[in-house]
Amino acid sequence: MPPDTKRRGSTADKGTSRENGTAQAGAPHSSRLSREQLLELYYWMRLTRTLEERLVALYRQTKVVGGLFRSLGQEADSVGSAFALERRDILSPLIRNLGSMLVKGAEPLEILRQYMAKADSPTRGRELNIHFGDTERGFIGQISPLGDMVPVMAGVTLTFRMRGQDRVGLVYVGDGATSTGAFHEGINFAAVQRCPLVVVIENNGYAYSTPTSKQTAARQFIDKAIGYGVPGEQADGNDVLAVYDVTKRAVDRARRGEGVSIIELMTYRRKGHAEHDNQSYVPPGEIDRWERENDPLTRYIARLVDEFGFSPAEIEGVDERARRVIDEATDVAERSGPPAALDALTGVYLDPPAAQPLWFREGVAKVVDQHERPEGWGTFSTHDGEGH
Amino acid sequence: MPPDTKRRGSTADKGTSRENGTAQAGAPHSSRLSREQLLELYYWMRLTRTLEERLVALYRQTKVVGGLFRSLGQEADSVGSAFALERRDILSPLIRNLGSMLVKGAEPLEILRQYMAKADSPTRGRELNIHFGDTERGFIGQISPLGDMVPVMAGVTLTFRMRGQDRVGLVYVGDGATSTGAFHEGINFAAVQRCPLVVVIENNGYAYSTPTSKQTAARQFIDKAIGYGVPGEQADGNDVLAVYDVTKRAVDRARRGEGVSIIELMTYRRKGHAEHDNQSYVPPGEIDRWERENDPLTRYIARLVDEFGFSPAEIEGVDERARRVIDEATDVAERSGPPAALDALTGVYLDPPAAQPLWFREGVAKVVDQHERPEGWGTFSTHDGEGH
Amino acid sequence: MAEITYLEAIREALFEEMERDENVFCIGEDIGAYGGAFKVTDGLFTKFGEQRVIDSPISEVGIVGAAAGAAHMGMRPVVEMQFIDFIANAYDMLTNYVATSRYRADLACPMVVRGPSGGYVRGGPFHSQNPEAGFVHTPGLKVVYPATAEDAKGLMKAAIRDDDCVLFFEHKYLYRRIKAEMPAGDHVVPIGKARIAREGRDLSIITYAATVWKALEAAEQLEKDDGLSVEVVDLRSLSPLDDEAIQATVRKTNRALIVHEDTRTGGLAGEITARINESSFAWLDAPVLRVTAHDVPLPYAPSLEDFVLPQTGDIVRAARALAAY
Amino acid sequence: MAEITYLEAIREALFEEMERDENVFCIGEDIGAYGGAFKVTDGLFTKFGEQRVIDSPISEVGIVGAAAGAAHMGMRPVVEMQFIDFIANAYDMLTNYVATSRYRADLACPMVVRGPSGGYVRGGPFHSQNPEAGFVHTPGLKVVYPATAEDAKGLMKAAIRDDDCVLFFEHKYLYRRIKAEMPAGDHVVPIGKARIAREGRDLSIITYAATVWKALEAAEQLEKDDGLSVEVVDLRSLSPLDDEAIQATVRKTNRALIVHEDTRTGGLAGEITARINESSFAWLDAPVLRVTAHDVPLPYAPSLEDFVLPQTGDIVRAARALAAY
Ligand SMILES: Cc1ncc(C[n+]2csc(CCOP(=O)(O)OP(=O)(O)O)c2C)c(N)n1
Ligand SMILES: Cc1ncc(C[n+]2csc(CCOP(=O)(O)OP(=O)(O)O)c2C)c(N)n1
Ligand SMILES: [Mg+2]
Ligand SMILES: [Mg+2]
Repeated sequence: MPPDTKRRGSTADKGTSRENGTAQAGAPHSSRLSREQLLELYYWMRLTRTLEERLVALYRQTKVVGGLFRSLGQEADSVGSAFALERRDILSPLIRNLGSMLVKGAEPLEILRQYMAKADSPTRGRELNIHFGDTERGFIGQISPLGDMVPVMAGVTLTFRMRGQDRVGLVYVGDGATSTGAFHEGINFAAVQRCPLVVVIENNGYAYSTPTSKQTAARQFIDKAIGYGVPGEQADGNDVLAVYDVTKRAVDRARRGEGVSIIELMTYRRKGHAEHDNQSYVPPGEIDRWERENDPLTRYIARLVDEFGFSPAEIEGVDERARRVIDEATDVAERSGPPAALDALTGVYLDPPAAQPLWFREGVAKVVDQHERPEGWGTFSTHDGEGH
Repeated sequence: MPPDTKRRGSTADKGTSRENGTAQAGAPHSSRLSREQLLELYYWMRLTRTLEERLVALYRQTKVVGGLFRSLGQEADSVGSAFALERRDILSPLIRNLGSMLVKGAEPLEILRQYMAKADSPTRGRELNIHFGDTERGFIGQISPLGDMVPVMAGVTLTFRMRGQDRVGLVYVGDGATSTGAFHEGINFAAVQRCPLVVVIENNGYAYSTPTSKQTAARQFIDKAIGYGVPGEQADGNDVLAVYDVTKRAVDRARRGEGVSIIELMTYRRKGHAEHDNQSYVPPGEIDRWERENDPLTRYIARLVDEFGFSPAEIEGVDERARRVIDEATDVAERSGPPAALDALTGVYLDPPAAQPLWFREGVAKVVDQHERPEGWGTFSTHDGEGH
Repeated sequence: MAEITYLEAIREALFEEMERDENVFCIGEDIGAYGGAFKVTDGLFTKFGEQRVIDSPISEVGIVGAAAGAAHMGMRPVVEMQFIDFIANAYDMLTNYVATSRYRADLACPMVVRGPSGGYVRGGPFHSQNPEAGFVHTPGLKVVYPATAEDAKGLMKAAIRDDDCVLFFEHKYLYRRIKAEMPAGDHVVPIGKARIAREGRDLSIITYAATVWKALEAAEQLEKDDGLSVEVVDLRSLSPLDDEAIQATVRKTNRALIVHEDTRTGGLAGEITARINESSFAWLDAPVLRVTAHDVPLPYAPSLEDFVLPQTGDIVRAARALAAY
Repeated sequence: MAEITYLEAIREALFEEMERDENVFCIGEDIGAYGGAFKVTDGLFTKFGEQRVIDSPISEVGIVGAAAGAAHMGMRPVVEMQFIDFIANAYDMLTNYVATSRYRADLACPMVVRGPSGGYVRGGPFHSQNPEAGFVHTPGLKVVYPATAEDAKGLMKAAIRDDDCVLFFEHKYLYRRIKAEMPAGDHVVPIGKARIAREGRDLSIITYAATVWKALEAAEQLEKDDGLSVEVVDLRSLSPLDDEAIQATVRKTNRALIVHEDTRTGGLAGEITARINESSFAWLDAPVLRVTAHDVPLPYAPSLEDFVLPQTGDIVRAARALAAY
């Protein structure tokens, strides 16, 4: 097993955060959260899990097009970190940050439509799963090549700084993505430019099948912070309040003009890289132990009840609400159909608005007439009528 | 001026090295150098400087094709580090590591022919200046894109490790090149694989016109070491013995199977990025101060005389020898001519051995006949005689 | 001998070459114990150990560069891109360092970069690409893209033995859909030689990779419905291109249709058209036509992907127009 | 109005656009106080300050990605590659992230990536490249490559105002060799429109960038020595290509010679040949021919570089063969 997963096991001191380079703030911000907010955090985590469970069901019914990616056991890191942002802030999620997107206002209906490649999905069937964004609501769609979103978010936050806006950006990278050149160039640039950017490294023990020990020789990822001249803090990623606190501190530093922070969230990927992955490479017992001893929802429920005095009924109320939301969203999502073929040709550029259907396409003559450039480039049809 | 150049000025404690991550060895290796070796170190530095001065003269006579890159004031870092390697070891130089190449057996004649793009230059006029290599003598030719040699040297040293050879690799990167993704991916990979590789970061204060303060927010480059899980040591790059010692320690670690080390050599680029650069961006006085107070040859001469008891005559003897070598090499170099045009088409692949001269070339019919594939691809000549 | 899939054929080639030459080793993300995202290297780790089947960090620049360094030292690295789309990250290292290394420094760089390529699998814009054009454009690189299991094995062996860098594109749609019996013995398919996939007289379809199969389907249909005799040329090697084969088929049928899955503008069909034009203009009875993908990023919804990519019906319609010209 | 060089024309466009729109900013290596390796941005730093003329670390991926992020937020970044050769490092960011951003995420990415390109300057293999082919091949990117000072200014303004990403290739050989008076007022040259550099009747030379001038020289000579009337089309925009202009000239002269400085295989000439073939085959009296560089990395010695790159004499000889066909 990766040497550091043991270190990161349930024995990890919970709710605290180890520091590296910065001074710890006073009373944790989480102590100032209202009861509503405390319960809201639980709602987002539950909603994430319920939605993913629904997606598994749809996947088994082959209604999902393409792969399915789970964040089971990592809900706290997504939700707690996104919760530390203001509405005007922008984050860039990764494949396992469904929770962050929900917190930022992504609708379960959108997620379901995306996974089922529906015509009315946010990307109209162009991109997969949770690869979509909305700058209004404050999240930017990722692309598959790992690390690329770090430079992009450096530019987003550079703009905040240049315009003197009171806005912060947050970008997620996995343990594996830290090995990419894009991660390095992006964070170094952001650090030099003192961009208000929080870089959250989700250390979930694996990159696909690769344990962290084969990804880096560093003891921990926050050890990279000093090399970029930025503060680094590590926290228990399965303690939603600890995640919220460590992120909030970084966000506040960014707001104060102190630039970039690196946060390492210690968590664990309980499911395979994607549903197809049988996790044969995982040492026996490791997954069970994390499930048994370190499930972020179980842990948070215990605190809600024991520490904050919520009643089991209140908790179940939230579970019920999440279930209802997902049920309704699923019904609606299933109703809509696939995108129309011709839509594939629109919006590569603002100008021209659409590419030309190629001349050899069935009934293309009819289609071509509907377009503004019947004499399209590179089409056999241009020099005479043949082929129609 | 870059904040750290002041720190790095002549006031820097000379001959010592600040540590980060490793235990300092006992008596410095340099104390075990013979008198011949001590003088040899001086010879290589002097040879480097004399050769570059000769190149400047040739450049002014427009006999140099392309730009001219100087290492004035950095001779100690190249020579001292390369001197710590064995003949079987391999290094990858950068544009300012002429000294390292000379130590590794590159001939001044080769350098002069390269700069003048002669037919009998090591690359037969294909590549510029000191962009050439010889795996036999133990140096590999760089390419312009910065950082790329780090992954390449990771692979070279991975091979040493896989074959169980007692060989070490050394790769130079500038302060600027540390910002590249290639640097990051290469060193991280080498660290994980525990390749016997020494990464020398030459911190000469500038990347072209860009001061180190705009290159990174880190206080110093060895702060990057812990983020890769490798030892890092910083040394006075203008003290040839300190450079030799710090490099030798890293080389020994690599030989012992302890993998990668990062070394930061503090030095200063007294000339512009290339001869054409007027250094307008350099704060007044900075260059003079370094020349006056921190010239690596002046400093070493003082030590040779005061500390090691060499006579001024012995020193002058070396200067004289260097001058003679360069004079002779220049005479020979100037004699040879430019490469033959047709040679441009050979050796892109081992098979086919040569590309086809295109049909529209003057007298190509004749040329084509000399080649094994008169009916070459993409030539108008193939379908009939026209065009000849 | 039993039939094996296109994917198994690649694995068999890797296996045999690693047994034959201890300098051959594999490197890539998740290729070790896990056997790779598509299980191409499955079993190699157990057989050859972690020294020769190296799980790497997520560093395409790093591993391609490291492969080059190892190749300089006499090794024969085979680098896996988990999806060929990520070869874009190593574009500088491949086109600037690797491709020029023999030419500028007389430094051999025998290595293979391989990976799952191509669409028709609902992979979306970043798991379906066909990036061959940018590399065929680069002197110093060789590029192959097999369509059959036999060629997948034979070309992989040739690629590993080649003294220069060979990019080996594997079509993931074919991985498990295509099966064949392997020729006995040390089966090596020379790089640079095309294959006549079907003999014909009336027109030539010149293509490669997955669309070879669509072209063959189209040829069937054209024979049945139109009585057209269609020749199908499977290029196999994209760099170098087999000009003799292209010239021969065009001069034989006097009509050429180039088909590829890649987008249209700047795709290989342009280069091939130019070469036909230069070498055989006098033999052409009709313009050289192209059936390609539309010029858009590849969308993921089935209805969109199917529209964007070339289909058998497109080839049939284009061939009819060409025959009728 | 006084004449200014091609380089000064680019600077003037940057200057005017930065004055016109506060969202326009420049970013690159050594472009600030130093004014850039070729001094293209000279004076901008003094005028607009370090907030809008940003000296970056050596991080092509970083700055191209950062420009994209800023563009999403409504900025209009202009990124300098110190030499266009280093755009290879940003190949993934440009082709995978930037080019697809509007299509896959409905996210505008209005930015310009510019840099000194091309050879004839003894720059060697890594300071002389013409990487346009790989980007013209990428849907979602626009590509321009001006040959004149007027177009350098007018196209830069159009590029900065375009709502998508435009790659702006500047030919370093032309930087200080070409001068012209700038048209008065807000001089914008539309992207996608070619220019007739010289009218002719007997054959068409279709080209762009530095070779436009060689083509004009050749046309002169052909007129004098052979009495041939040669039309020279300067494409200016490589993506989108001006098909109407290409079609018009070919249908007028019935003979086309494509000339570019880039290497032959996979260069743009193939694409243009295919389009002519498709749109105007019936008008062709001769094969479309190509004059290009040889398929090798660009060597640095003058004797070698001159041999590898296309020269005026090559165009003359090729045109004669074409006219005589
Ligand atoms: C540049 C690049 N190389 C390879 C891949 C293929 N890939 C997709 S996800 C993944 C593993 C990511 O691991 P990590 O960064 O730890 O994120 P996690 O899945 O653990 O959340 C890999 C290798 C990719 N997407 N991008
Ligand atoms: C990837 C890449 N980007 C840009 C350049 C252009 N360039 C050549 S040298 C140089 C500065 C290098 O500075 P540094 O690494 O500190 O080395 P030094 O010249 O100081 O020895 C730059 C930007 C390059 N060669 N490669
Ligand atoms: Mg991970
Ligand atoms: Mg430097």
